[in-house]
Amino acid sequence: MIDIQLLTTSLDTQECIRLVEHPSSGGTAVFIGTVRDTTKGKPVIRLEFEAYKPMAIAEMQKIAETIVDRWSALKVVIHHRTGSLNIGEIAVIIAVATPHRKAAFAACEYAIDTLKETVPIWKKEIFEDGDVWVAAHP
Amino acid sequence: MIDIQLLTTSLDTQECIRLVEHPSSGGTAVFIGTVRDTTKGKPVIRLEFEAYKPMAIAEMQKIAETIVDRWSALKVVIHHRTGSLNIGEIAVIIAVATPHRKAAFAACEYAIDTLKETVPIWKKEIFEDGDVWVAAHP
Amino acid sequence: MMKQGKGRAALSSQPETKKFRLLAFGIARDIVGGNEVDIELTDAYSVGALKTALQENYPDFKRLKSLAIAVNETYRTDEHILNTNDEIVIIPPVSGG
Amino acid sequence: MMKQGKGRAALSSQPETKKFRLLAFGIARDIVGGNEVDIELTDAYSVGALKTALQENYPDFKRLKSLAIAVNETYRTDEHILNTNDEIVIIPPVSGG
Repeated sequence: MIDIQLLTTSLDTQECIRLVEHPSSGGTAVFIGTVRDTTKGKPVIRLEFEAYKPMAIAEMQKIAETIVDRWSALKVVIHHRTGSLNIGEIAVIIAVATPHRKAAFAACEYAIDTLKETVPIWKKEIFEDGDVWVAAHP
Repeated sequence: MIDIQLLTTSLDTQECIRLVEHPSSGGTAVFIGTVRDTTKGKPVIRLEFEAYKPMAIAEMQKIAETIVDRWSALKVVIHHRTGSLNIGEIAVIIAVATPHRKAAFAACEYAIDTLKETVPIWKKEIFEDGDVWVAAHP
Repeated sequence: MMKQGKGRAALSSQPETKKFRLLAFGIARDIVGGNEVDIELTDAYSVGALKTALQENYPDFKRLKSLAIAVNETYRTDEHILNTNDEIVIIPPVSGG
Repeated sequence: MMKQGKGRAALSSQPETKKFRLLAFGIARDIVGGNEVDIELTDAYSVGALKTALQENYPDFKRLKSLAIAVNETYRTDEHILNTNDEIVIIPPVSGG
């Protein structure tokens, strides 16, 4: 019902969508977070992600359990990648299958919003002239 | 930038996700509508979709253009299937890529909500003991 | 009113009947019993008059949640005037997705 | 207060120093200059005391948007009391996704 993965290899959208298939599902919402080529107009070379792994998995599991409880989700998948990612590569995939579509959207957006607030994963943007830990400073 | 399809063959999520790839995209929201095994607790055998094709395509195109205008979407894909669909098969895929995630969710949900209100496509639920045109009666 | 041509001037005070061919989808196809149906309108050729005629000829249309008319692939309001060569389509409540 | 054992009773009025080993990730790793750092706390062994010590030893922590401490894989508030064998992790502002 819940599948949480923290991977160092490429994430597979098709696999995530397959994992949330369910005969009682009427709507599946999927979020795919990819590496953007610019930040505030400045060209980005790549991103580097690191995680405090056991707690990152535990916090993603909590998010998925909340979704099952609150939105009666049938299936929840959260796959997050760590390591060095190039432009266009996928950093995170969240897929939620529910009987009705409104719940799928609400739950999927809750998942990515909460992941960005609570899951101990950090990304560094690598620019031509240096690097910055994202969101570290006010 | 916009890809609209009305197809009689299986829809391909991987293809739709590939079509919305863009280096400036930071967030892609995808909605996948599938055939559910029950309606109000009653087992469904299959669904039959039909469309007034040229206008269905024109109305989906309008939705996509609104999304590009209103949410600055980089790419919008709407693929809808017609014909006879079994439980678990995909009836519609909507994918929207935007620089930031909030816009992707809002646009994708707008697309499916509006599609269900304006696009001339009709579905009939086939039960063991008969069939019903969905949403036809109050 | 515009001045009519000589052929039509003789008929100007008499009601004129025009026949419109409609396409039907979904439950509308079941109600009219086919993919197409001809509806005759006299004097008033608006979308509103067409809907009234449909509901009179096929009372099942009154039971639907909504009834819309598309003319040349665009939804039209009741005031819109039809031409006999328009592509006119009966749009019962849609249920895609 | 609970009655102390004989060995500790002799020290009860003296401050005791304990050493805690912390793991550091993201910008915290850059600030402390490694994956791990030892911090000594005297008398008060709370998460709040630990944060204060970190900010005193490494003023760059004061410039962060937030600073959290996880103990045995769970976020803990300032009142939480640390044990020297806990897995304690400095959590600078997260930025996954």
